[in-house]
Amino acid sequence: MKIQLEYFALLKDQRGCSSETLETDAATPQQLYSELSERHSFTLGPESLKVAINEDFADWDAPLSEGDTLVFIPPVAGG
Amino acid sequence: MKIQLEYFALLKDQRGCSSETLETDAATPQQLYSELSERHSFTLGPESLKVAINEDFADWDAPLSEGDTLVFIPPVAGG
Amino acid sequence: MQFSTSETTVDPVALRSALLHDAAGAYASFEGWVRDHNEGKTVDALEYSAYKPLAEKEGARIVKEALKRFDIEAAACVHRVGPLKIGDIAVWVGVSSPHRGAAFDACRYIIDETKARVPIWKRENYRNGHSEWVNCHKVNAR
Amino acid sequence: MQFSTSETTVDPVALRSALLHDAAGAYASFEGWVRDHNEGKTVDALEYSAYKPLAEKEGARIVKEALKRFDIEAAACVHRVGPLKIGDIAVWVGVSSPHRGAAFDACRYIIDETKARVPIWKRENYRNGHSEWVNCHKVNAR
Repeated sequence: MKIQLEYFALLKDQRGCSSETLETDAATPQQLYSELSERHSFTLGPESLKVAINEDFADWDAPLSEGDTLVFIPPVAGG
Repeated sequence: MKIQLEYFALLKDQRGCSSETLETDAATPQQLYSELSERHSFTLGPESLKVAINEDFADWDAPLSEGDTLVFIPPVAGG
Repeated sequence: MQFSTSETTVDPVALRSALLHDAAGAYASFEGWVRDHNEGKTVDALEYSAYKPLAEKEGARIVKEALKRFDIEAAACVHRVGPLKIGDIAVWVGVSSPHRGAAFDACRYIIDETKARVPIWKRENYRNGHSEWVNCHKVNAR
Repeated sequence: MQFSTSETTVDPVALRSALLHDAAGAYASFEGWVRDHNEGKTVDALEYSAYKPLAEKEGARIVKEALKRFDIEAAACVHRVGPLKIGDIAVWVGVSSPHRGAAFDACRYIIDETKARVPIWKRENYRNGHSEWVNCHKVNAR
């Protein structure tokens, strides 16, 4: 299925782009991050990230559906 | 001796003036307030007042000296 | 001046400018506004009266205490005196500091101590025709 | 809008005006200013980046939580995004309320939760030529 990914902060730098559409068999954000992390040598482990699906926070083991927008959220630093 | 008195808030209303010079034998603010309270029917007891002598806080039993400026300070309500 | 009484409108913009520092990352401020009611009574107007020399001396002591107790860059407080209208700023406090915790703590310290210690009094005029020196527990006909 | 991100300079005067209420006697505000140093390093410039739809959604939730938890009249928060200079306002919070305790508590709640939960990131550019996404524990050559 097709998943839309957006990247921010350090993940955007390490991926080298701010968004992409991926064809994937990953059933959950956890599986997908594991694949991407290996492919792009992401330095942030999943324990320091949060997940958002379709513009709201979601669990790492939430089921992914065709056309979902997925964002892995690095440690925030507003203020 | 001569003591300069200034009145604020409710004490000013009840005394009917904002300052006066008094000739008194009172040795302390405590003695003087007791006299004045009776003379002018002040409703505030000394336990709810503070005392200032010459523009700084002082004790009720501080000695009064010729020419001192004395203020009995009603409960404050700034802010 | 770190603490002052003012006969004229308080200008938070100008006061804030005086606290700007490149090293300060946090700024907390507090304003007390004249409300249209107090303890269930409608307030039409009010006035503040100060024993000015001691008010400014005690107020300056409070700001100095805050500078000593908390890790802050700068702090100031201004209190209005005279007649005020609903919505006017009665008191303003501003604090700048490296980090936000100290800014909040110092700002709160200054307003709490000011209300407790500075010889300033408030007379409220109520819609029912009475007025009262707040905290003096005595209602007088206007 | 109770929470917004802004590409342009934050104006505390205009934002404060929107919180004025005759019934409110207390107003607390907080500003985060861009500092010239962080953890011992000299900062020349910085930028904030936001995942905007979720930042505004989560920020609005935080302000709503504050309105529910504390006895306040109104509250708002604005966070800058994009490149900022030393001294710029990075974040602004304002709260009006009947009494001062709730204004301080709500103001602090909003800035604390915003810093902890809202998806906004800060990249600092240091004088030594490096830059860093704060909290991401990784230094990159500029």
